[in-house]
Amino acid sequence: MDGGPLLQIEGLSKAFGGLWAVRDYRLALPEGVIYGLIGPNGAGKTTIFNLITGFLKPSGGRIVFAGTDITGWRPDRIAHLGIARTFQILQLYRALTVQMNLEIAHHKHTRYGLFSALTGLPLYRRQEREVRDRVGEFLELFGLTRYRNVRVGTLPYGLQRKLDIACALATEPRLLLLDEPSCGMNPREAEELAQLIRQMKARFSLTLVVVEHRMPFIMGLAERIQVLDHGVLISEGTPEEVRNDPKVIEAYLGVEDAVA
Amino acid sequence: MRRWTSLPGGVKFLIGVGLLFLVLFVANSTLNRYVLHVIILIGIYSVATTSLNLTNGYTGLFSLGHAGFMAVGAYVATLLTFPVRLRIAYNLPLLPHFLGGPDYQWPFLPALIVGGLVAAVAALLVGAPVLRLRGHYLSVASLGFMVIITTLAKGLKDLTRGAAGIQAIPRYTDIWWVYAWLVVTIYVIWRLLNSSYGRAMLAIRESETAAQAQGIHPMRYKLLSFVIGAFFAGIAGGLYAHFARSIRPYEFSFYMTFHIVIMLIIGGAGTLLGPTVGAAIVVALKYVLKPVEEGLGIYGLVEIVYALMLIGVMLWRPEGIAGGVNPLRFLVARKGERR
Amino acid sequence: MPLLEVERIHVYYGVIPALMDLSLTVDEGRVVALVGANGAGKSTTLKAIAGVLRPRSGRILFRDRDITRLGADRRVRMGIALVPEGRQIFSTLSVRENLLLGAYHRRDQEVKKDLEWIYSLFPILRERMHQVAGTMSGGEQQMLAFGRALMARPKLLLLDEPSLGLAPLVVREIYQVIERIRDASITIFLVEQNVNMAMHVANYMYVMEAGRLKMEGVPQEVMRDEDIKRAYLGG
Amino acid sequence: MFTGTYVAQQLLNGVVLGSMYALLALGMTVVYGILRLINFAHGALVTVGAFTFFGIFVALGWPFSLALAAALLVGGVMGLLLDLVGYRKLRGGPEVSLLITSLGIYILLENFIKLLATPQPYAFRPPAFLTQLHNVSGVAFRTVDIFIVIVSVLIMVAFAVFVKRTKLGIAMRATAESVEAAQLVGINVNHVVAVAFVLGSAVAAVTGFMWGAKYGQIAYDMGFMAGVKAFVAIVIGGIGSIPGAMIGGFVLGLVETLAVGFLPPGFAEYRDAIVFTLLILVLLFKPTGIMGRKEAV
Repeated sequence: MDGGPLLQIEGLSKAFGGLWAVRDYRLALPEGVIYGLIGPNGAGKTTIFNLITGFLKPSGGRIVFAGTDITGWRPDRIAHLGIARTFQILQLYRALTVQMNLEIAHHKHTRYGLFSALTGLPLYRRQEREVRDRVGEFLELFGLTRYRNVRVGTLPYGLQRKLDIACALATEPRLLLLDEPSCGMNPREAEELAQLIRQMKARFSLTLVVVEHRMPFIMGLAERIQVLDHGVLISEGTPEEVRNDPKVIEAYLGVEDAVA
Repeated sequence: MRRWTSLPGGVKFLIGVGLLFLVLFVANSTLNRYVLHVIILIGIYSVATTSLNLTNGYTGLFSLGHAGFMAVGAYVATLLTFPVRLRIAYNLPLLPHFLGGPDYQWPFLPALIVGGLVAAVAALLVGAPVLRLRGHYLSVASLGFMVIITTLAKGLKDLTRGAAGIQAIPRYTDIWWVYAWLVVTIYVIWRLLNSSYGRAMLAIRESETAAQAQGIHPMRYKLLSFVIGAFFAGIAGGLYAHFARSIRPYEFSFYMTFHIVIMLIIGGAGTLLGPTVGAAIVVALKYVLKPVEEGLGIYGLVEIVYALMLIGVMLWRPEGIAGGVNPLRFLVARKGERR
Repeated sequence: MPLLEVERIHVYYGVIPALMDLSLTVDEGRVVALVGANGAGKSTTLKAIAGVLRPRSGRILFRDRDITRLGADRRVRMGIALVPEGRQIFSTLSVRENLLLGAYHRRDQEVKKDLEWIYSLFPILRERMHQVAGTMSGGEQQMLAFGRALMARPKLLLLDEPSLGLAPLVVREIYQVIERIRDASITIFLVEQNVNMAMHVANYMYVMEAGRLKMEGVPQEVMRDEDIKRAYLGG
Repeated sequence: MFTGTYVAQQLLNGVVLGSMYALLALGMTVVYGILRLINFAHGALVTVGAFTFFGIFVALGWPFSLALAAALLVGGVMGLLLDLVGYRKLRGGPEVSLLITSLGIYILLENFIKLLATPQPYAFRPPAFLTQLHNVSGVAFRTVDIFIVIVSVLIMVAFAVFVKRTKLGIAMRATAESVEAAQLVGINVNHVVAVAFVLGSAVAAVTGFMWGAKYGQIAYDMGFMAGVKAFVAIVIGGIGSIPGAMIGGFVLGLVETLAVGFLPPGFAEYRDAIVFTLLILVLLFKPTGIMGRKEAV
């Protein structure tokens, strides 16, 4: 790496039918940090994730990841380049087992052809063994080994959340985008999750962007925070700076003198 | 029991195949022609339903056009194997030189495979636009494809003899051909499911969004699933033609699709052997009920029973579509769920 | 006298817990506000009261009747009307049709009279009477959503983030309307993210966090700056 | 070449066929709008209506108006039964399960009719006043053609008034837009869905009579293509739009008739293929149809 930011976003905008969901968003994300992305309902946080991962096409702006301009790429190509994400509403393969979910997540690392798959050639056997070993490691790491043959839809919600992050990591990304990872958890579970995220970051030398609603959670986790309101970046800084920024307080609590 | 489950998959598969052919051998030498006839039909429908299962059960694309691919396979194979001396009498086209020349009659196996390949090419052409649609739009568009195929089969009289159909097709299909193909079909799908290809298909069925986020290009695997499914549907069509010895366009229309959909749903969509179980139940039921229907002169009874079974499964086992229903669970490896 | 009592309800989305052991009371003739950060479960609470979601356990009483098992349409007939988040007006229908649907269950002869009342409350709706609702601005649509709910002649009006996505000037206008509705002696249960707005109109306040009640009391008490700031921005 | 008379004749035929498609599409689209159900069984109601009329008018010899009223009534009751017994339990589930169930219901009804009647088609002789031939400057038609167009237009106008002016009609449009919002204003969605089924099915049954009267023959399997083509008409007109469904019906009727009338004779057999090619093209290039609103396809 040339020391430049891992993810560089400039002038990113997205309009839906004349309304700006995101306007002139920018980000220079250094490798190895955790960034928090917060803001009231409808601020455009998830839209930004969808733009970075290719699920939405930007109306304007540029997204450069590790020196490659990925603006307007298909989601699967972006995933191959090393960006993984989770979704606000869990997108697990509910009818499949925990093991299968992780194997699928590892998909982009298998390279054998259809012929090898149908005949069971050594190349296929070797790579499948690798997949199983890798999946075994992740199961172990996340404490999911004893659930490996359980259908995901029947797992308790907290474990599903955990598996979701495990699957994102099983793609072996350089950049991980988490969309409200603590959603639906109680404070204790959320604290465990924060712990887990820190461990994962260290172990896989990850860079993360986390969208969150739960303030204590994100304030404790992120090194820097961006605040969005109505699709516009209104503040950026350390958690402490952001918390005391009058513009942020106004966005969250409303303008006092508006009633007066 | 424990020892059985701990065996490697390949060994289990071979043992299963060995047992199957042992049973077939005994059946073939002891049972009467009528029963064997039923057993062969079960095999042909099993191939068709198993191939439908790949798209509808595993990849979650609810296609209703499968009978169209069967028609393509049946007609192509028939045209290739049709005896030279009968071609002129039947007003069927003589084969052009690149297909062996006007005096050439193809052997059964290559004719079947070419039939399957042409069906696969048709799937590629149709799939590229149709698979972009979602949910029931895909169902209706693929149904439209089937109507187009049967209409063509009726209309292209110089090739297909139109609505009159083709008769006197040589009877090549026997119990060994059918079950060998069934084994091949199940083998291919079983291998697929144990590879990244099949896993990608399951992923698309469960959540296309997540699949994309994990680097899977949905269209690629949807097409693959559709094309492989069509290939085996074409094989099933070819086997059917050389068993029934006559084909007409309307045989491959709505009712054919309907029957294999019932077999799939009753047997269990998204399970490896479910389609075979479903085919056995539905075909056997037909041969039990047919005499009743004819004896009492109540035409339509068989279909009414089928329809009631389908509605019953849908109302009381709705998870069946996504691959949950399986009345004979203990017989069937639930590939999508456990390994 | 309590008009609405929510007793220890638990609500799940599938396996996701959304409300845990939530109890609250809304007294007749008052404006009660429910505030909290987004994702805290405020909208879920309103949906459970309106009957769009079913609690897994617990009871909901309206005028001392257990309504936990009743469908949303039955609750409207009993006098509970919700102005949903994002307004959910019928965008392909005309303004007038939207308003008439608000009175769908009513068989009395006073619908016309109430229509006039709504038009006097929101003169803009009279002007736009025959316009297709989807073509109106966000603020106008919010007024229509209010009007539609009021056409049901509710005893209890549930408001889900009426200020969401609206410009400050429009928000002020909306709140003036809320005051007028309050003065028409309709009980209001209000969900807001905009705490300062909520505090201005409410007699009583509940604060939620992560699916549970965090605190309650009269606004001045609840609004001791640090507490509420903590609830929203962490601490 | 094609003379003016020939063109006029084809146009008339197209409008007659289009009227019937429009009626079917109308009934189908109100149900689709609320439940997202492609109701294959809608086609079976065409057959039910035709056979009910046939049984009462021809076999029992009752008066024409009574027979038509009976078809209407039987159609309506069947529609209600379909909703209550068949679909209510599946609401909110995957749309494909509704589709498959409707296939099953179609097969059930079709074979029930086959069982009650016979597999052979029946010659359908409408009352004498409908079969009278007219000739207006070379364009030939029978009274039944005019009957079909007029009655169809009347039904459509009545339906438009119902949907536009009555409380129930407005509620129906509201429910089609959002079931949740409809519940929140106190609409009983089950009630609205039942009404949609009853009306749509009754109209389909009357269309069955028209179909028989126009083509002079009825058979147990007459309804399938009619039902599927009604859905094609909905897609062409624009999914979710009631006027769109009617326009789509007329467009489809005209396209089908004109394609057969103006293409070389050999192409006449491909009419169904032409219709479905049109469907696939519309789905791909203009999924919103002529006047539909946006919906994920």
